[in-house]
Order: sequence, then C-alpha cells, then structure tokens
Amino acid sequence: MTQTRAGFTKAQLLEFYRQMLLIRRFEERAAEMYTRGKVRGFLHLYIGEEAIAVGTMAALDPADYIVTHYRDHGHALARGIPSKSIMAELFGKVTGTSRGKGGSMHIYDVSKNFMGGYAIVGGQMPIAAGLALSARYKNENRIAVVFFGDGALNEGEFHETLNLASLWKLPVLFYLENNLYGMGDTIDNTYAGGRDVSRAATHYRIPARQVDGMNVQEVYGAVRDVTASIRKGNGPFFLEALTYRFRGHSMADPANYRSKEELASWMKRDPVPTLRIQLLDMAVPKAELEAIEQGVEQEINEAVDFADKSADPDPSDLYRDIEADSVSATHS
Amino acid sequence: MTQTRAGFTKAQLLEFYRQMLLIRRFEERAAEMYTRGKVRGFLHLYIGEEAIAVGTMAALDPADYIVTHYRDHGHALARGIPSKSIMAELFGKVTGTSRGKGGSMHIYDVSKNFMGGYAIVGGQMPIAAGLALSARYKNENRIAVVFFGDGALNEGEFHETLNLASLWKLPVLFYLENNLYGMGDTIDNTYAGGRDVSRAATHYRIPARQVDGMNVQEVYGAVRDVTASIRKGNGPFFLEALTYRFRGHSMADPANYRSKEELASWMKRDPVPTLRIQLLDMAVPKAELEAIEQGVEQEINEAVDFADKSADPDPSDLYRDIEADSVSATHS
Amino acid sequence: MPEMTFREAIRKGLTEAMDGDQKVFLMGEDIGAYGGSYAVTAGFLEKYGPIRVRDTPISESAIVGTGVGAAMGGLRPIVEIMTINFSLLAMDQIVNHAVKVRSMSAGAAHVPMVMRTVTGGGAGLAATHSQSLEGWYATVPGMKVVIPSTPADALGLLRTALQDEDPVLFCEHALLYGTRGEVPAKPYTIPFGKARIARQGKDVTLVGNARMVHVALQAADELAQRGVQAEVIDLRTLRPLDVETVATSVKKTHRCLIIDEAWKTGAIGTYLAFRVQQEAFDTLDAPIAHIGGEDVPMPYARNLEQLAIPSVQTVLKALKDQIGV
Amino acid sequence: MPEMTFREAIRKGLTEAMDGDQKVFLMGEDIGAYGGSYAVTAGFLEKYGPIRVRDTPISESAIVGTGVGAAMGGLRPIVEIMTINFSLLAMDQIVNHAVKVRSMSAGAAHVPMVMRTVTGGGAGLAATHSQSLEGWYATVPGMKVVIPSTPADALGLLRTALQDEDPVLFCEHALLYGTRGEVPAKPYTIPFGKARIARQGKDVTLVGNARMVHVALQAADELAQRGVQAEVIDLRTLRPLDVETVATSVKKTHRCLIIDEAWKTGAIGTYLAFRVQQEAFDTLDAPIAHIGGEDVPMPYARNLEQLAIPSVQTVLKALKDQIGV
Ligand SMILES: Cc1ncc(C[n+]2csc(CCOP(=O)(O)OP(=O)(O)O)c2C)c(N)n1
Ligand SMILES: Cc1ncc(C[n+]2csc(CCOP(=O)(O)OP(=O)(O)O)c2C)c(N)n1
Ligand SMILES: [Mg+2]
Ligand SMILES: [Mg+2]
Repeated sequence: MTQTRAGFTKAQLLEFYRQMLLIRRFEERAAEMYTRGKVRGFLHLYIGEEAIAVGTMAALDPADYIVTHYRDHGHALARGIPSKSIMAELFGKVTGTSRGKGGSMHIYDVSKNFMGGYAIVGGQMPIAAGLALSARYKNENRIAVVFFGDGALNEGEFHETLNLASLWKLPVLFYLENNLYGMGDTIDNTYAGGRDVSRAATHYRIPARQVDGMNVQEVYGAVRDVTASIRKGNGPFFLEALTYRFRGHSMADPANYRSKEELASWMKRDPVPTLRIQLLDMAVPKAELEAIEQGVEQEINEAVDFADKSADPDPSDLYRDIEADSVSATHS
Repeated sequence: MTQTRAGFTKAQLLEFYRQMLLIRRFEERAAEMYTRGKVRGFLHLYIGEEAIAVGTMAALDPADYIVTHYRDHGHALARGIPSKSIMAELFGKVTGTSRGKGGSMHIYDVSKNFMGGYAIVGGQMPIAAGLALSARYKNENRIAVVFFGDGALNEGEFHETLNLASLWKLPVLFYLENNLYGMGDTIDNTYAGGRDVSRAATHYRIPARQVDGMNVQEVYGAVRDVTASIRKGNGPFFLEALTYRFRGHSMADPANYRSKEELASWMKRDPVPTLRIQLLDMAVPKAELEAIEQGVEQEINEAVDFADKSADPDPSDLYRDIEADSVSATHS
Repeated sequence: MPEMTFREAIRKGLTEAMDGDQKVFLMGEDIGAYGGSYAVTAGFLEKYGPIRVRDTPISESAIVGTGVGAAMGGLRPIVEIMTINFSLLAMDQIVNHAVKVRSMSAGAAHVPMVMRTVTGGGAGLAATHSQSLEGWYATVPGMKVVIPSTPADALGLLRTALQDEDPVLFCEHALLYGTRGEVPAKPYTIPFGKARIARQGKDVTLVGNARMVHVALQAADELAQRGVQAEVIDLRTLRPLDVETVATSVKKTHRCLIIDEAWKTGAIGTYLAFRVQQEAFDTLDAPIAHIGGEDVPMPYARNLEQLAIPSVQTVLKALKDQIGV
Repeated sequence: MPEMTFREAIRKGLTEAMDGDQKVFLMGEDIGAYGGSYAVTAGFLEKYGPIRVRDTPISESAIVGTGVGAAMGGLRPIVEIMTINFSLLAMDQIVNHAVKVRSMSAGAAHVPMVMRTVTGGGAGLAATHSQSLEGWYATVPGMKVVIPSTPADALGLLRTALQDEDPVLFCEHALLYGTRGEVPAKPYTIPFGKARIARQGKDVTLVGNARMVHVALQAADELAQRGVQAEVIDLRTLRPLDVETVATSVKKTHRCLIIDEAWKTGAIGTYLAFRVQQEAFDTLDAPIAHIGGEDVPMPYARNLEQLAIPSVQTVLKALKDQIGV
C-alpha cells in the first residue's frame, strides 16, 4: 500500500512532498487568516486530499485544461500558480489571481490553462466538455480535466455532460474526488447506486477506474494511464479518487455528522506524513526534508506577507472586466 | 409473437381492441381537424404506440396516479377520460378537460388521477416522484406511473429523479416509451449508452425490464408484474416499451430523417390490425368487431360534433384558476 | 413581547406548522443531519424524524419538482432551496410547473408549496452566491414572493405562506438571521400584499425590502438629525406588490426613493416606481428615484462588495442628488 | 434592395459567419437532421458537416455550458436553445457561468457565444411554450439581449452579435419568421443599444420590441387616420437599452406608451418607463403608460390567447384611457 511505486525518482518524490506540504501549510494559514477576518466568505479546505491534486498535476501536460470546483486551492497550487497570488486572492487584494474579485472559490490562471474554480455544484462539468471540444475542433493535442465531488453526481448536469462527452468522444477526464460527503450528507444517502460509483459513467460507455486518493504515486500512475487513453482519441475517461477531507465542509462546519473513529481511521493515512516516512525509509536525509519544510514555511510566510501588504482593488475596479469594453448599461 | 397471452378473456381482448381503435381514430380525426384549423398549436400523435397506453391502463388500479408527456391522447383515452372532453380541449373549448386552457399537450382529469400531460421534456419526472411520495407518506395503497420518451433520458432531471426515487424507495413506475426518436434525432445520437437503456436505471439500483410495446397483451403482463413489485414496497421500477411512432414528431414534421423501410417494417407490426387478426383467429365473429368499429366511429363523430358545438371560454376565464382566489396582482 | 432572532422566528413558524399539521414536511439539501446551511432547522431531524425532515441529494430541480408532485398529492411540502442562486437550477420546475399546474388543469390540481430560500449579498461569497433574484419570480403569474425584514414579519408572513393554496417563494436574507426583534406572543398572521410603514414621516418616502429596510431606517435616522422626516415602507411581499400603500405615502410626501439590493437595471423597485408614478403623478415634486445593486457580478473583495450594495451613504447621496433632500 | 424573410435574414447571417470564420460552429437540438424546429438551419448539416453543425441531446444545461467552455477555448459557438421557455433549464449556465467568467477571471477568460432562441406567444402553444422571458436576462450584468423585429435588423444585429466578445442572447419571435422586408445588399451592421425610429411622428411615442413593433405600427396607421402622428420606436436590444432615443422622442411628443409582450408586471418596458420618466419628467403631459401581456399563464384557446397578448385594440384603448390620445 505505502510501497513506493516503481519508477519515481527521488527528486520527483521530494517534489510531491514539497507540493503536498505547501498545500497543507497554505490552507492551515488560510484558515488562521479566516479566523482573523483577513479571509472571508466561504473557505473550503482541501486538507487530507492533497495527494490527488499533486499526483494529478504532475502527470498532466501544461497544455491540458484544468477546471475545478470551489475546493480549489490544492489544484491551483499543484498547477504551479504562485501561492502569493492565491493568498492575495483570498485576502481580496488586487494582486490576487482574479484581482480580488473571485475569492477562494474562483481561482483562475489562464496562462497555466487553469480555467477556474466554480462554486455551483456541477456547473463546471459542461465547461470542461466545451474546452475539450475546442481542443478537438482545433486539433490541439490537449485534454480537459474536470474535478468534482461526490455531491456533483446528484446534479442532472453531471449526467448531461457525461452523455454528451461520450457521444462526441471528447478528450475530457472526469475526475471524481470522492471524499464520501457532500456537506453533511454521506454519499450513501445521496447516490442511489451504492459505493460502485463507476457505473454512473460506464452506462454511458465511458471507461472508469478507481484510485487510492491518499497515495500520490498511485494517483500519478492512474492519471498517466487514463490520460494516455484519452489522448489516443478514445473519448472521455472517468477516474474516481477515494479520499477524505480532514476538516469540515467549510470553515463554518464542525462536521458533527461523522464519527471521530471514521476521521481517525482516515487520518492514519494522511498523505503528507505518509510520504515523509517513505522518504526517510528510502534513506533521504532528514535534513533534506527539513530544508523543504523550511522552504515551504518561508514561502507561506511570504505569501501571507505579500497578501497582507498588497493593495485593495481600486473602487473603479468595480466596473472592470464585466464586458469586453467594460461599459455596462446602468441607470445612474 | 402474435400469440394470445394466456389468461385474457375474450371480453378483455375486445376491450383492448376497442380502446386502441378509439385512440387511432381519435387522432386521425384530430389531425384532420388540425389541417382544418380547428386544432392548433402542437399536435403530437401517438399513432403506432397505442398498445402501450391500452395495455398499461388496463393493468393499473384506478387509484394509481398517471403523469405523462405531451404525447398524451392515448394515455388519456385509455384511462377512460371521455373522448369528447379531450376533443373539446383540442378545439380550445370551455367543455374541454382543462376548459380550453391546456390544449393537446396538457390533458388533466384529476377525478381519474390523471395528473397531467407535460410539455417540458423531463419536467414530469419529479412530479410523479412527488405524487408517489405523497402516497407513501399517507400510507395510501397506490403508485405513480410516469411516461416519458427516449429524449427525456438526456435531461438531467431524469437522473435526478431516478436517483431520488431509488434512495427514497418511492412507489413509482418510470415508463419509457422508446420510439427510437426524439424529434429528428435517433436515440443512437442522443444517448451514449447504446440500445441497452436499462442501465440508465439499474445503476441507481432500480430494477428494469423491457417489453414489446407493439403487443398489448405483453404490455399488460409486464405492467402487472412490475407494479406488483412496486406495490410490495420494493421502490421504483423502470419499464421500457419498444415502439415506434408512425407519424412525424408533430403535425409540422414530415419525418424525412428516417427511412421508408424502417417505417414500413414497424408498420407491419401495427398493434391495431394485429389484434384484429388475432381476434378473428380466435373465431370472434367479424360482426362483433364491426360493431365495435362502428361504435368507435360514432363516438369520434360525437366527440368532434360536441367539440365543434361547444362554446369558447368566456373572456373572463382569462383570469380564472391562476391562484386560489383568482386574484392576481396586475397593473391596469 | 418576547424578543427573538430572525432565525428563531422562522424556526418557530416551521415548528408550529410541523406540530400542527402532519401533512407538512421539510425537504432540502442538508436540512437534516447538517441542521441547515444557516442552522435554521438544527434539531428538526431529531425531533420529527427522517420521514418529515428529508435530506435530499444535491438536485435542485428534482427537489422542487418532487415538492410540486407531493403538493398535488395533498401534502404541504416546505422545500428549501439552499440559496436563491441555486434556484436557477430549479427554475423550470418553479416557473413552468409549480405555478402553472393550477391553470393548466383548470383548477383541478394545485400546488400548496412553500419554497424557502436565502437571498442577498454582503457576506463575501462573490458573483455566483450573492444574488438577489427574487424580482424575477415576482413577475410570474401564479407566484407569490415574500421577503421579510424583521423577526415579527418573518413569523407572520411564514404563517400566511403555510396557509396558502399556491406556491410561495419565501426569501430570507442571509445577513438578517442574527438580527433581533420583538415578536407578539399571541397568535397573528400578516397578509400578503400589505406593506408595513416601518417609520412615519412626512417629507420623503423611502421604500425597501429585506435588508434594505434597515438601510432605509438608518438613513431616516440621519435625515431626522437634519430635520427631515422620512417615511419608511417595508414592502414585505414583492408579489402581490402593495402599490397602494406606497402611492398613498407619496401623495403625502411628494418625494420617493425606492431601494433594491438586486441589480438596479430592471429591478422590481423600478416597476414599483413606474406604478407609483402613474398613481401619484400630479403630486410629485421630483421624479421617483431608485437605487439598486450595482450592475456588476458581485466582487469578492470587501471594499468592492460594499460599493456594490446600497448603503446608508448611497441612499443619502441619491436623496441629495436626485430629490434634493 | 433585395427582399427576404426574417428566417432568410437569420440564415444569411449564420451562413456568412460559418463561411467567414472556421471557429464558428452551431450546436443545438434538432438543428441538423431535422433542419431546426423553425427550419432556420435547414440544409446546414449537409453543407457544413457534423463537426460544425452539431445535433445535441435534449440537454439544455449541457448545451449552453459546453458552449461556454468552447468559447473559453477560443471558438465562437452559436448555440441554439430551441425556445426561450427551455432556457430556464440552462439558466444557471447562462446567469452563473457564461456572463460571470470574465469578471471572475478578472478578464483573463471570456465567452464570445451567441445563444439563439425563439420567443413569444400567439401560436397556440399554451402556458409553458409561449413566454417572453428575455426581460429577465436583460437585467443581468455582462449579458446582451437582442430582439429584432425586421429582416434587416435581424441580419445587422446578428452580424454584430457574432463579433461580440461576450455572451449574447439573440431572441427571434416565433411569429416573425415568415415576415418579409427589404435588406440592404451592401455590408452593414447594426450596433447594440441604438433603437430604431420605425416611424416618425410628433404627437405620441409608441415603443416596442419584436412583434410589438408591428402592433405599434398598425396602431400608428389607425391613429394617422384620426390625424394623430405617432412616433414608433423599435428597441432592437433590451440590454443595452437605449433610454436616450426614447427620452428624446418623448421630449418632443410629451406622451409615451411602451408595449411589451412579456407579462406586464415587472416587464422590462416598465423599467424603461421609469428611466424615461426620470429623463423627461418636466416635459410629460401624462405619466408614461405601459401595457404588456396579461398576468396569466398563456391559455391555449385562441380567443383567450388573443386577449392575453397586446393587440392594436389594446394599444388604442390604452392610448385613449391612459394618455387621452
Ligand atoms: C447547485 C448548488 N447546490 C448547492 C450548493 C451548496 N453546496 C456547496 S458545496 C456542497 C457539497 C458538495 O459536495 P461534493 O460535491 O461532494 O464536494 P466536496 O465539498 O465534498 O468537495 C453544496 C451542497 C452549491 N454550491 N451549488
Ligand atoms: C426541455 C425541452 N426541450 C426541448 C423541447 C422540444 N421538444 C419537444 S418534444 C421533443 C422530443 C422528445 O422526444 P422523446 O422524449 O423521445 O418523446 P417522443 O416525442 O418521441 O414521444 C423535443 C426536443 C421541449 N419540449 N422541452
Ligand atoms: Mg464530497
Ligand atoms: Mg421518442
């Protein structure tokens, strides 16, 4: 289970470790900033799920489109979007990824083909299909990857999109981050198909696969495999990563609806310390890990500092980026 | 195939014949009235599909709720709603089933638990689930039956409803009238799952069954079986009747998108003459059939006459039945 | 009179309905185990059980549509749409089904269903989660749209909603849940279509709904310091809309500012302005003024968000610039 | 100038776009094999092939959402929503996604997508298939709403829509497809937000959109027989809305009637009335009048349907009763 998958270099694994830790520390600090009132609105933490974003992004091409949901810091950081830009966005600063307009739930970096976090459950699904369509239409060698939670299985849009993507053989990876809960409801109460979620995809003749979302190497391998199939022109693939969020749904949620035991059993599989132990087992010197840890710590400090010192958007930004010419038909 | 299913009395089969013929003639006349401008809007004919409505309604209890789509004349007539009331509705007369307000696509007869035809593809699905919920909540011994076409499989609402109904074990029969086309598009172009549509239901752990929709006895038997399961409290069932519409999608459609051969091959299985031949084979005297045929002819003549002679709605009806107190907040 | 929060008033109304009528049940996302995303139904699942407090999948269309059918079947569903932003996913069921069944069936079937939802911005939830879309529903024949601003109104209007024989959209402003107010102890209801005079005055009429009533009241306090007596009217329901009460006030004050949190272009308050203008045309000193939310997707940043939603400052500025008060 | 039908004008615009730019493609229900439910795209599949003329499943939300993504990916989708009634099923993608991507991404992504749809009543299609919902979309920041009334405008406005860098809702009235009109042979476009003076007059201003422009023009003919010179204004686009042109006309005529086919309560024309009233307050002889569709789910019966939609008679009656013309 926790065996290192063959074929990873030490450098790769160290980079996985660094990225997972970066996400972890980033979010811990974001949570702290939330309680201090620097970050507001809804803040959804990815803590516990880091292996998915990190393993996946490493396995993708930079040209591939990424579309995700509101629980998007992990994907954004793993895609290489600077932590300071994301933190600044959370702070609502003009230096943020969306100049402070989007906040935590709507991280974009089009230069990295990171086409946004979306806060309407299921709303991102057809957008990814459309991006995939554009790639295919233009004969571009890239795919679209769309992340969503188990809750999105309940939305009609999920089905409409899978059906359409399968019919049109669109190069899209439907990526389910199954953390077993949508807000306070378990998947057992919200998806009638039972735990074998793959049939939600296979009945559209979309091949499906499950992967251990707590294991970054497994994730990487699975994503390499399924994207290879997509790139060959076989149409969409459905990948389900089994995972768990260690925190509540958002900062407001104490998560009383689930048992301490369940949480504890998943926390035993925390991908960050797990990989650390593996690295030590591989005889990576502790100092090397500590250097990484310090680097992360410093990066996060700098991100918070940057966000804190950045300027608020200018009041005139209110009317910016609404239409191409930024003119809107208002009445006073 | 065309063998009489064991257990039907002659009277039953004659009644099946009468009802199928009634639907057939009713619609032929409605089409004629449409070309004469007496019926307007969209008129969707059920011609070819009669065996489904007739076999099904005979197998249901009067207490069961019926919900259907816009192709609803067949269901309404088989449910026993007077042909003259339906024809008057098509004529937009105050004597119609909805006092002329609904038209062809929205036939209701709440006294017969016929809870409406609905013209938004898929829109009727959750309504049926809700009726089933009400029955279960009140411990009533009845189920809800909802008809829909193959096109409705594409709507997200179909999925949302099946999922919910399965989770809540609602007593609802999801009844697919698969006539292979949604307007001009074949199911092969619009449903990615192939011809084995049942998997759209079974992945929600809803049991599914297919029946020959051109054979009224088969339909009757299948509906008896699957509703028995639903009545036992096993939750929803999915029944697919394979059928074909002999006419275009609506009066406006010449149906150029399908081949003459395909149509001809289905018309060979026309349920009305098929049953007639069976009855003759059973040594039913021709005169008996002719009496039925004359009765139908007369009923339809009377229906048209009734509709024609009925009054238009009163102008004041415009404001009727909008809210309980029929008061609406209008500005002039 | 006992004091309670807006949230408690809604809870009280729901509790009364659940206790008083077995046909009433609740259905919605996370209303049970989670206790409601705004904690309105916390404890209900434990008290009433899963048959009457039904956690649903995240399927807005099916939730509302199932409510429609259940209501047609004789129950009295109270459906929760987590926020009005998500109602867009159920809009077909609301606009093409819930409100049309009565008419399409010539009155033989009807849909006594209350749809509770959360509206409004101001909590840093950005573009897709901060909208005030109730005005659209207020244009639909067959619909009722309720939007209280105080605990007492919330309870009185909810009681009325729960007696209604047709679909009611009941909008609760996210930022009002924690606000407190006195609520009469003895039984009362509040009819739809009757606005409330929240403050009497003779010099200018301010009209608002939901949180904008509080903004108007604060502006009235400021005006009072300058000797201007503003009358403040709380619409309470957007459909039916009480044009009469506003027109009567305007005939007295000769000046009027209507405030919406919704995008100002095409906001329901501009329709009200048009209607009042017709009724009170000859008595007006200045054209009726209107302010609303800025015509922008709601920005996340706090400073921009504050600029996008009408505030005491924008009210006072509009009064000065447009009405000269 | 060549004459053509409204349908032909749209076909011409689509053909030009398809011929002129490979990035343009069509997507929608039954636009290909069936030729479009109003026969607008008949023959397109044969001409351009299935890559560029894409028949879709009956999945309004996915259709629009796929268009959003394709546009973000650099294509220029022309998405057909069979009628505006069904747009309710795609409303989340339109309101929460298509128009918000630019703002939420601070301008880094945007959605140049034209959504063609069919609006209006009068064809006996009853409550769920006869609505005029374009006014709702006209209140959404980031949106453009086009609603032509003549073949020439249809073509000129469609050309403009196809050049736009943001989502455009292009509404075609079902009863106008067969109407004919002259269309300039040499290239032209029509800018958004510029109303058209369809007839000049000095005594009263009539304002409409889509089919209501024709109703207004007929009413103007009747008025002319009585010596009353009505000016008729065709709004052409509901967002941006050309308040200016209407106000200028009203300053001249001192009287105004605005006509909507949409339900009269909260119709976009009442917003226009409010705006014009503000601009032209001192020059008005009477309050601005407005009529719209009756506040009812559209009935099927012909006689009732005719009563529900503004007609020449209701226009003349409103002018007499409300403006004294
Ligand atoms: C259409 C819609 N309905 C409801 C919500 C409120 N909501 C936000 S997140 C969420 C749960 C989603 O769960 P899941 O898809 O499993 O993702 P996770 O949060 O577990 O990552 C809900 C119900 C929403 N944002 N959009
Ligand atoms: C939401 C919605 N989208 C599109 C339409 C237009 N429309 C009416 S019937 C139809 C085809 C439906 O086909 P199917 O479900 O197979 O039923 P059939 O007509 O074959 O009985 C379409 C696309 C509609 N009425 N509602
Ligand atoms: Mg989840
Ligand atoms: Mg079909």
